[in-house]
Amino acid sequence: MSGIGTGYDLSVSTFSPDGRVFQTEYAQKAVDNSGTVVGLRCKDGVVLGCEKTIISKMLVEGSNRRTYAVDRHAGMAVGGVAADGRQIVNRASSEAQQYKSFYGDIIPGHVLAERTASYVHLFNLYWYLRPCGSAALIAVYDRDGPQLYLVEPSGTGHRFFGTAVGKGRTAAKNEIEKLKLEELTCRQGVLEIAKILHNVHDEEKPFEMELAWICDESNREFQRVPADMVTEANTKAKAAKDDSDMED
Amino acid sequence: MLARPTSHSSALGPGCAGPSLANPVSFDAPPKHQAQQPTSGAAPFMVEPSALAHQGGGEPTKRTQVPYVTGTSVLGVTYKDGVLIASDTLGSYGSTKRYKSVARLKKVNASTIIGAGGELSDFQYIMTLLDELTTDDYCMDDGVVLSPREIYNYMTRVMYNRRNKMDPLWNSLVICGFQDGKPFLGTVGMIGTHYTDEHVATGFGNMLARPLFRERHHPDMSEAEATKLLHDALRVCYYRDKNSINKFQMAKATAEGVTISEPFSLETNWEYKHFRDPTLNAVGAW
Amino acid sequence: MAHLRQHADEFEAELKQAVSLGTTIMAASFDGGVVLGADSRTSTGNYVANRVTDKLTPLCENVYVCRSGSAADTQNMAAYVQYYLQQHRMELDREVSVSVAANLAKQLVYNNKNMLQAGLIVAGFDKKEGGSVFALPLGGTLLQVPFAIGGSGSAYIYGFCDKFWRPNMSAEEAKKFVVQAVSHAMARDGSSGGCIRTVVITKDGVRRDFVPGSNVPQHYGELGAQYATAMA
Amino acid sequence: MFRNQYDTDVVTWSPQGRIHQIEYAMEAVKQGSASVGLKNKTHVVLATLKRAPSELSAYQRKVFKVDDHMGVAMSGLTSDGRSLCRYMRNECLNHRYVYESPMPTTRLVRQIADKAQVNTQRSWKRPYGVGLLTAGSDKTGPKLFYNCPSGNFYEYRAMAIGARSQAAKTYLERHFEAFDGCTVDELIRHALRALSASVTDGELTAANCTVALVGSDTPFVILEDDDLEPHVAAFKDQDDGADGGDAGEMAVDGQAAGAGEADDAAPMDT
Repeated sequence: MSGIGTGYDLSVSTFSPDGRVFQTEYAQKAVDNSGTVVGLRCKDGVVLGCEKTIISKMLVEGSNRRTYAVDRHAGMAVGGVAADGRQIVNRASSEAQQYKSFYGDIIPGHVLAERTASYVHLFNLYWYLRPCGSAALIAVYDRDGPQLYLVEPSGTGHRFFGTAVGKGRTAAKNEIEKLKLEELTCRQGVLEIAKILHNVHDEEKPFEMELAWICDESNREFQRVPADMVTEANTKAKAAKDDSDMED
Repeated sequence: MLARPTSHSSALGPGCAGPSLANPVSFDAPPKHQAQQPTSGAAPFMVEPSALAHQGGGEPTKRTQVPYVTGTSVLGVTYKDGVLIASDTLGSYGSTKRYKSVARLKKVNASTIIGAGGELSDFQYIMTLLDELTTDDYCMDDGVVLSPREIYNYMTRVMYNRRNKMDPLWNSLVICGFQDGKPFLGTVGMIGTHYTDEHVATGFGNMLARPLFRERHHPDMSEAEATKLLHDALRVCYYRDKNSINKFQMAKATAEGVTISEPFSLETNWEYKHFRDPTLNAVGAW
Repeated sequence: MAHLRQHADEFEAELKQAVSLGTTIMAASFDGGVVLGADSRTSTGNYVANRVTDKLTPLCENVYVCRSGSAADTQNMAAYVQYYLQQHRMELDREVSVSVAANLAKQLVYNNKNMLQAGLIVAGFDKKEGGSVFALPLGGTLLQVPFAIGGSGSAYIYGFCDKFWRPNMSAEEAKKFVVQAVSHAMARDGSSGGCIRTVVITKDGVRRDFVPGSNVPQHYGELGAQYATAMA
Repeated sequence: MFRNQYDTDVVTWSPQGRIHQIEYAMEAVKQGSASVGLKNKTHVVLATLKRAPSELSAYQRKVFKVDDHMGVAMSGLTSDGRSLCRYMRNECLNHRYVYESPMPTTRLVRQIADKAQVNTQRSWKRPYGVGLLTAGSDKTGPKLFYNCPSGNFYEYRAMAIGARSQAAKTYLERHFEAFDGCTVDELIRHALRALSASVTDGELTAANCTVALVGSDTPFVILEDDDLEPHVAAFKDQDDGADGGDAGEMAVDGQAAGAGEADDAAPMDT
């Protein structure tokens, strides 16, 4: 049932007669309509990748960030409204900091994911707020190993082996399912993400990839993937795509 | 990563400067309308009200504590290509030499080291503040990193603001690093007193080590000369400071970055003839 | 009469003094765990308020604390840490690490250093680090150490511990080391006495033990049990 | 003018996943007269067109100094911009008090963006109706940022905002790759030429525009009237000279301006 015109879809504190909160679903739309974000949990770490449409050629390369470190051992990539995403990032990093100052230890992945989800969820509870229009992929490497979580505008949070949000999510998830993630290294993961992003990208507009990872190679610290690796992955992915296009 | 004002909080950090959080998250209902606050710029420099709250009447509360577990002097000298600082690794409990493997020199970031004497719990607290700042720089990932001088200035504000709350952090700090192709060396006292110099020493070291520095230090010394000078100064401190042990660490900051040495000890000399036999010519006179 | 009342007043004053754990406490790590030990005397002034005190208090399943200082302060602090750790345990959904427990205790000591009289030793076992010991003296400095001693009696056994502690002891050796050390403190410190309690924490769990006052090792100038006159 | 039931407050998502109030706030930026910003390897230049509400009044100021190393130019509701500017000045002062060093531009700009975002998620607030071009020079070099009412911010090598800014933008897009090698005077001339493309009526004069400059060894300085006159004269000389073709081209761009503005980034777009 559509909520349009019924009046049940105007506030986040209103249920529709069939038990839906349309405002939350509309916020999810904002994520669904924007650039694809992919996350893979490989055997030695987690890689996150974002597709960023270049809105102007005068933009400085790498500006308009989509991936953020939240602590040394944790970071996230946000899909959807970038400004809302930054608030989630800020909250997550203050959660990480508070946890550390109170317990004297780094925040474990599931605690960070849970607390971030609770924060996002709060925006679904009050008439005077609106749900965040962004989803956060959280990458953590703690004593339990590498972990990947997804927190959505509704405030739900799940752990994943691999997932994607945004415009190309369906195709991207199909691609991810074909990967043997338990055998893949992060180095290979970078290339796979590059391929996926190139595949799902609408060729009309130029785009930039932003890749970040946390793995043994990065000393288990959340970092941007080194620029030369991104360039290499980019070229290879482009070549792979051209090849498959030729075959078609 | 936290977009927050330049101070840690209005209650603790450098404190009295800094408005409320940059992006306060309030889920309360819409705020009640209030008369406009004056916008003259005076507000950020107001006295933190809670600092005065306990002074309701009668005796002023004394929060000036006594130190419990303490470290003694930290010494530092600049040289041609960088700066060296050193301290022993003792945590004293009164005059009990209680903890003998306490690292009192700590890395702050890629270009800065801090060394502390005084109350070690307060030093641990200072390190949590500095770790938060460094982690923030890491998270922002924008190429901006606090320089040694900025960390030094930050610490002067922290120490001075805590003393203004009658609750000082009981430390003397030495902050050193390498910045703009030059060594940086400065010291901050427990009430915010601070200065930079080509050689510094805190606590007892000011009496024991600095005379040596004044005689032998020159800014274009080699690393070997500077190390020798520091070793000699440490040795004197070990001889004449009762709360010291012969177990030291030395830290170095150069253009290549910062390193902190493993603990080491120094050879000492007790072999003067009159040490062995002081009463040779006058029994009972020593 | 007058001097009797004066006596009574002095006695009252003594009872009103803070109940304090003039104490010997210690903890030592060994291969695969930790052992904690303490005497059992609690005094108010010169009066022994409790001769069988338990100064080894659990903070959670796998972490214990040795308490010295004010009995009231340390009991309540332990209760607070227990509460925080239970919360933490629920959020974490797995074993609590010793360092976290120690850090929570540290927050309490450090942030209230002017209100509290508390010298603690936090020790326990977790899967990641094995056995660990944290010294938490007055003022709130938190230091991880291979072994720690505390309380008024500890002043008498620095030499003993420095000499006889070794890395990689077995559980039995470590326990013996602790009992010996505490008995030496009790032999010289009037504020320590009674029995010796020990707690050994390993991957297999917690094992408590108790050395009754009559079995505490005897030292120079003391008469052993074999010389004791039988109770009526 | 469209109307729908989803566009009257900032806490209502439309079924398409848009927030109309934010988009309307972004329109407010286009109501203000144009501002441009551009940089070379050492300096950043800001330039704005000023409007006067009446013949008898002074021109509305649109360029403000924040600190010695930073300043802003704004288009849209200048009163919103001034309150943001006051906040920025305060933050810079606090940073100087604590660290005795200039506030890094990137950090402050992000703080402003975070502040702007809060106004897009509370029912009792409205988004800022102003676009800010921030020019700063710190240890990471010269920086130019654009802060949007949506809470987004972007780092640019050159950018134009405000009414008819598409014309200026087109000029900048055509030339920005050469800016790195420009002298400061040339950079100012580029700024004036870009700005002149966005002039609505009359022509660019030293009276109706403001130029500001900041660089590694140049504290933020605002050039107006007499100080600006030589630069305006130089720019006019050059355009009246042999290089007349360029000016003609610009006029064409200027006419196309209105049509081109629709492709501005939507707030939720990457």
